[in-house]
Amino acid sequence: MNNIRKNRLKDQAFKIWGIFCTLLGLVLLAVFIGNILVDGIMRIDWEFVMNLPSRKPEKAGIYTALMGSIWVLLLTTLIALPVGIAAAIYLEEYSKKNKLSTILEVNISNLAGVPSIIYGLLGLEVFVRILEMGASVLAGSFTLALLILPIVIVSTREALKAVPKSIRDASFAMGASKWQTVYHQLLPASFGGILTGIILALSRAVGETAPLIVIGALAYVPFAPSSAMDEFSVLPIQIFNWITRPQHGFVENAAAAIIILLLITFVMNGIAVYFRNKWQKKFK
Amino acid sequence: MRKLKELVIERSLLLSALITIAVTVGIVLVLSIEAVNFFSEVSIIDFITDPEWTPLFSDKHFGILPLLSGTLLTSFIAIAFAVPVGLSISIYLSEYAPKSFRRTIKPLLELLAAVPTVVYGFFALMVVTPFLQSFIPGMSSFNSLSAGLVMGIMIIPYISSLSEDALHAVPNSLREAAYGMGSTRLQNSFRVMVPAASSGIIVSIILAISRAIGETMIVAIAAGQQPRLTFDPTVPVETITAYIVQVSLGDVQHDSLEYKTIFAAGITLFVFTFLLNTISYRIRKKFQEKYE
Amino acid sequence: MSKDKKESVIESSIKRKYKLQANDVKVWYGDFMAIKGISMDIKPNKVTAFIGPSGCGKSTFLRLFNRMNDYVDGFKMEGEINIDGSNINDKDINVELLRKQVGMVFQKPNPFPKSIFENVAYGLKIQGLKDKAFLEERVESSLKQVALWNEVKDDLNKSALALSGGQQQRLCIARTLAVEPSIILMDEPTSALDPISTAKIEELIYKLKDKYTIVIVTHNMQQASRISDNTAFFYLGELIEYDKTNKIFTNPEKEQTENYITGRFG
Amino acid sequence: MSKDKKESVIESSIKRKYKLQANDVKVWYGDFMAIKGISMDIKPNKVTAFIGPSGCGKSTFLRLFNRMNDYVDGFKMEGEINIDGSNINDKDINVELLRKQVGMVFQKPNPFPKSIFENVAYGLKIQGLKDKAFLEERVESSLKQVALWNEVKDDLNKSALALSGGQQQRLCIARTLAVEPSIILMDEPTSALDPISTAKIEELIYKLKDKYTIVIVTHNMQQASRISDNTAFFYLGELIEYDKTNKIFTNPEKEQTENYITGRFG
Amino acid sequence: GNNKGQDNENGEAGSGTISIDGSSTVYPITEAVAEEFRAEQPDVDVTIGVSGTGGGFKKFGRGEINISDASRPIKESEAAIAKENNITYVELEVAYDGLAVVINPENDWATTFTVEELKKIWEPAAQGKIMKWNQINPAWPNEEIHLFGPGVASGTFDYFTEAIVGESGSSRGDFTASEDDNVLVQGVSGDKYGLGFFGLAYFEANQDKLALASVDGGNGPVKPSTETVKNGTYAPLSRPLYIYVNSSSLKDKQVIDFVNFYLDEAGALAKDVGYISMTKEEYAIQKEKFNKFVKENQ
Ligand SMILES: Nc1ncnc2c1ncn2[C@@H]1O[C@H](COP(=O)(O)OP(=O)(O)OP(=O)(O)O)[C@@H](O)[C@H]1O
Ligand SMILES: Nc1ncnc2c1ncn2[C@@H]1O[C@H](COP(=O)(O)OP(=O)(O)OP(=O)(O)O)[C@@H](O)[C@H]1O
Ligand SMILES: [Mg+2]
Ligand SMILES: [Mg+2]
Ligand SMILES: O=P([O-])([O-])[O-]
Repeated sequence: MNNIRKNRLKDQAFKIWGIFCTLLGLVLLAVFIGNILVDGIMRIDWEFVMNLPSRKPEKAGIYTALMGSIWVLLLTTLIALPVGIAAAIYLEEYSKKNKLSTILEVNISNLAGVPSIIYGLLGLEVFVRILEMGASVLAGSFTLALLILPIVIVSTREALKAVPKSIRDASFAMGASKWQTVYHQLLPASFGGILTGIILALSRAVGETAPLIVIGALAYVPFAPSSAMDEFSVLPIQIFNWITRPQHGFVENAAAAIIILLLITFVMNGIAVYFRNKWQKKFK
Repeated sequence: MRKLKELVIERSLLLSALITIAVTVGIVLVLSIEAVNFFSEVSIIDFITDPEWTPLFSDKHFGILPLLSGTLLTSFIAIAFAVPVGLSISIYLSEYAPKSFRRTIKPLLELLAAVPTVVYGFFALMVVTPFLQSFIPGMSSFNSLSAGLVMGIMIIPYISSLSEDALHAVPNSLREAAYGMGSTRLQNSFRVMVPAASSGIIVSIILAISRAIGETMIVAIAAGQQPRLTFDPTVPVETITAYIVQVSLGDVQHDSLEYKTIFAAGITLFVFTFLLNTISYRIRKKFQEKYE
Repeated sequence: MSKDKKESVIESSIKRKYKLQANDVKVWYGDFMAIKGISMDIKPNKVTAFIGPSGCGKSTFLRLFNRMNDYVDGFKMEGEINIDGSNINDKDINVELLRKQVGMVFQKPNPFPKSIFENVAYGLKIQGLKDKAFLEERVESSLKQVALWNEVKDDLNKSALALSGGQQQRLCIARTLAVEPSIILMDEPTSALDPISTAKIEELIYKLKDKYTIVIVTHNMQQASRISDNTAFFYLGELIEYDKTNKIFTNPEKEQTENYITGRFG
Repeated sequence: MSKDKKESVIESSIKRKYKLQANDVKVWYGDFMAIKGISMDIKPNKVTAFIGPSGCGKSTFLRLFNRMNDYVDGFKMEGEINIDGSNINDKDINVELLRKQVGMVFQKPNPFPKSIFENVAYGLKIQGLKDKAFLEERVESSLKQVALWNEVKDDLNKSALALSGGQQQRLCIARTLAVEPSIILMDEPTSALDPISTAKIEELIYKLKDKYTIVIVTHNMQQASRISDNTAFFYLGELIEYDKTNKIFTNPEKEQTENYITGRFG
Repeated sequence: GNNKGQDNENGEAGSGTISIDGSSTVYPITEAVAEEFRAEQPDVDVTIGVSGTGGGFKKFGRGEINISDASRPIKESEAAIAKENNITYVELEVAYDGLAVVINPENDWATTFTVEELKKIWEPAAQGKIMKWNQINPAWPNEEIHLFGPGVASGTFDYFTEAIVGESGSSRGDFTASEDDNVLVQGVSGDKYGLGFFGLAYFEANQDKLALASVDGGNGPVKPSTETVKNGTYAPLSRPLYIYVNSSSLKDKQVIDFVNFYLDEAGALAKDVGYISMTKEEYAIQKEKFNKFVKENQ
């Protein structure tokens, strides 16, 4: 009897501890966001978004970095998307279980775990130096595209996997070829899941700093890129740059830019979660 | 005609998949060619045993140990914080919390991993360090403790989410068996669920370790940039990744010694994460077979 | 009356007479009504079979008797479930204790991924019993009851997962017997098994009913007619007919029952 | 003989006589042998039922006739499957065309997540047919054959997922009929359905056998006895008995068959 | 720089790009000039990197940039590389800077350093040995000393080691070395036992968090200030700052415009961002030097 009582008590204690841990993460996040809001929210206005970098913190803005981020995101998407989705379709729908598919699988799972800075080194050597792109938007986009490629592949595969086998059966049984099945049934049915994965991958790309520093993105770029070969800066690099300025005004600027970067990341994540929930319901 | 079209499509899909191999080959080639150049100038023994790392100064030493110790120290702190918290969260969410709570809390927690790391660096330097300094006198303003803790916050969701997935994947029949025998939820969790999901949990921890080791901006901003062989969490250290960033911020001229050192450091980092990834892949494969 | 006392009274009364009773029970999963008001008395030391087409609520209803639905999301119930006159949904009831008294065997054999010994000893260990000799003795007697002892006695440390499906299911029954319940609920215990294992388990059920009250869900009507004393036919969340097994299979009152047992659907 | 010609010959000959034949067929999934050498002739314009306990290989065997196992990992087969004398595993055979001739209906209704119209027109569209009037006419006639037309004609653009289970299954049959196959394979087509839907589909099958050769897997023995002309009993990858349905259910040759149909296991 | 647009016919406002890299010390001045220049010629895209003086000269020597910021004169080895690549250039002084030795405001013991003491701290032999304050001066506390200084690519580092240790680039390696001056500010301001050095301008921006140490170069302790740097009494840690312009850039009119603008405005702007401006006459001399260089190369 006593034992059962004790077990119940332990059970309750762990429950409370579990709630505490769960909230701890969230509270820390909240404290942190609160802190940044206090530092930076007053700094955000239209001018801050539209101004060029400046030596005077109160005149400085994020326009070029923001445009740089948008350029990089677009190009990264253009590069990573077709390759990633095609590779995922191959692995999930075409490849038979053999040596090659095992190698591909191990390889992708490994790539997903390679630290981002290593991709920076790869980009520096291959895109910046060998292919002579310089520290351009294009070199940065290629680097980030390789970085998110495994994420795109893995999430697209998950999305394809989630399409019930019965849909494939039905399509094949109707005399559809493999590609017809993929094109007419699987891609539309997994669209939500693929989209979710891609948005998550991009929300990772938008916050990446280290690989772009390694390939040599610049500190002072007072113009928005107008071509893929232009030099550029991105939001996280602008933030990093401001954090490392001595004047207090720049810390405020960094906080303000962080708010905007977080907003972008969180909105992307929110959209992704929304799509995921909506899409998951479809097969339940 | 139709067959040809199908073949062309299949081949181009295959080609896309092969690009991933090219990426790996690229990484390995790039790192090893530069590293081989490096090791033709510096003996590998020195690299592994020399306790000092001063490749940029006139008195040059090329011992990776200080960078490695910095990397391991910050990662250890992060893991020591994130594992108990993350595991508790995963058990709570999968075995205790109502489904609806789980559904909302999981994506919220995952936001912790979505915050750009440069932002975490800012947090560590501007908020956590001053806070810690208020009760650890003599703590340096760059230190591995605050960088490690903040990194720990960042990797909590890797552990909580993936372990939760693993617990969730344990067939419900085991859960029912345990409850049917009169287990409390705690007994069910620790005697049945955690052992049954152990491989998935281990994988999540390995992934978190690998993240911590490869993490760059937090340590570059908050842990300092001073390579030293120490396990004192209150003084500045430098990690492998921070070193690469530090050098990259300057000009990295091709063929210069700086250029080669970042690749030598890079390959060390790569080898570590590669080993971890391979182990986790193996475990994951085994684990998948178990429930199929 | 103190909690401890009340619990022990229930425990002993369950041991004494063990009678199950449902009073106008309704169950919802979210908005979906799975049980639409069922009342039913189940006799002690008898085998009672629940039959009915897939999704009619047999499992849901069965699981009410050891409150296994408690952790199911969206689960809501109305009405009363009594075991020997005590409402088991009463606040004072200790669920873990209840489940010790009301054992359960599932459709798919679900041994823990542990050794055979650990599986059978699990229920005792989580009650805090540690005496090795006692545990060994109880494991042996339980395995003997399900006629598994001779097959596994040399290798009690082998993983339970290495056993065949039929052996696993008998192990799961042994595991339940080890904590000495008075009632055993079985949810399609043979549907995943081969004919030989099925026969063994049917035999075992027959033997056990001397000491236990057994309720069994089955989709195999011949099985129901072979092993049960009483049969209840469920359809769309309602109890359509409940009577002596013989009567149900030879001369059912309701047309739905007849349609079902003659295989006109399901 | 050119490829195209050969295909069209097969197509027309299938249309003419459509007889299915298996010669000493063996199937492996990896190392596991799922079909252990089965030979069997299936008569045209008849309903043939496959019965047997879970996992005995009914589905595996059924799916050989439209090569649906082709994409299954580790699948390997030996022996011959002929449709009206032509080996369908021949290199020259166009699998897509074969599947157009040999339609299939699955256990769980599996409409595409598209509109009702798109579901029925799918098979025609992927053959490159685009003529709207033709498509509409074919969709209507197919839906009429399965007696679904009146229920859905006002709302052909509604998602197929919004239909009830029974309606979905009839839609899946209509979808199959739209491409005018000569053989229809059905894998437990009613096991997920309610009695009324089941009755409707049984009726439909009865009607269809004038024009089609039908092979149906079922776990409901009463169903087999109601609708089939011939019945095959499978057990552990072997064909134990194959005969007139009447004979199988009243006077089986083999003990295993008798054990199974009297419910001694399964 | 690559010419993006056509040069403007009437020569009023040009377009194109100007790429600048180099010293982080000079960066604030160049940044200020670039910012003001934008008001004059908004279509000219100016990019400025901060690779440090050494890094800048490397790129400069390869002809990758138009202008190199420098906090020390070009080294012979660097000049040789430029020559190899057929690059001729002109050196222009743009402002003065003092090298500040900074300590934590709570440090009340070491407010003055002699050059010998600084040498004892920073020379290569100190590595791993001089780890505590009282090893430098027994009167100082028995606590670990935490050192912060600019990275090896920086002119500041070269200049400091040259002036203090006696050989450019020669120092101990076990200190927090960063191209990023704010790392140094953060480091010393958050650490009671910290010591660091960097450009005076960075101190001015952080006066509230740091304290300035006096340096005794033989004539008594002197604190760096506008006065002491300008008149040279803050020795040996005062220095001029430079920009270098290469000849091939002169075909781009916007570069010429930019440099002229630089020399016109540097006086005011340098002061604005915390540096010590030169006299009008000195700027006039630099301008003349530049115009001569332009003529010679056209
Ligand atoms: N956890 C749940 N959440 C929502 N609905 C549920 C849940 N469990 C069961 N149901 C629904 O309640 C109804 C009754 O389910 P139950 O499992 O009791 O049926 P059953 O008679 O045991 O069927 P079977 O013979 O297939 O085991 C079904 O319609 C089922 O879909
Ligand atoms: N894709 C597969 N890979 C490996 N084994 C398989 C696969 N599909 C079926 N099997 C195995 O082959 C055997 C025959 O399976 P099959 O699905 O044909 O049985 P069935 O008679 O249709 O059973 P059920 O009545 O449950 O549908 C089973 O033992 C099954 O586990
Ligand atoms: Mg059930
Ligand atoms: Mg089947
Ligand atoms: O950045 P520096 O001025 O020190 O070269």
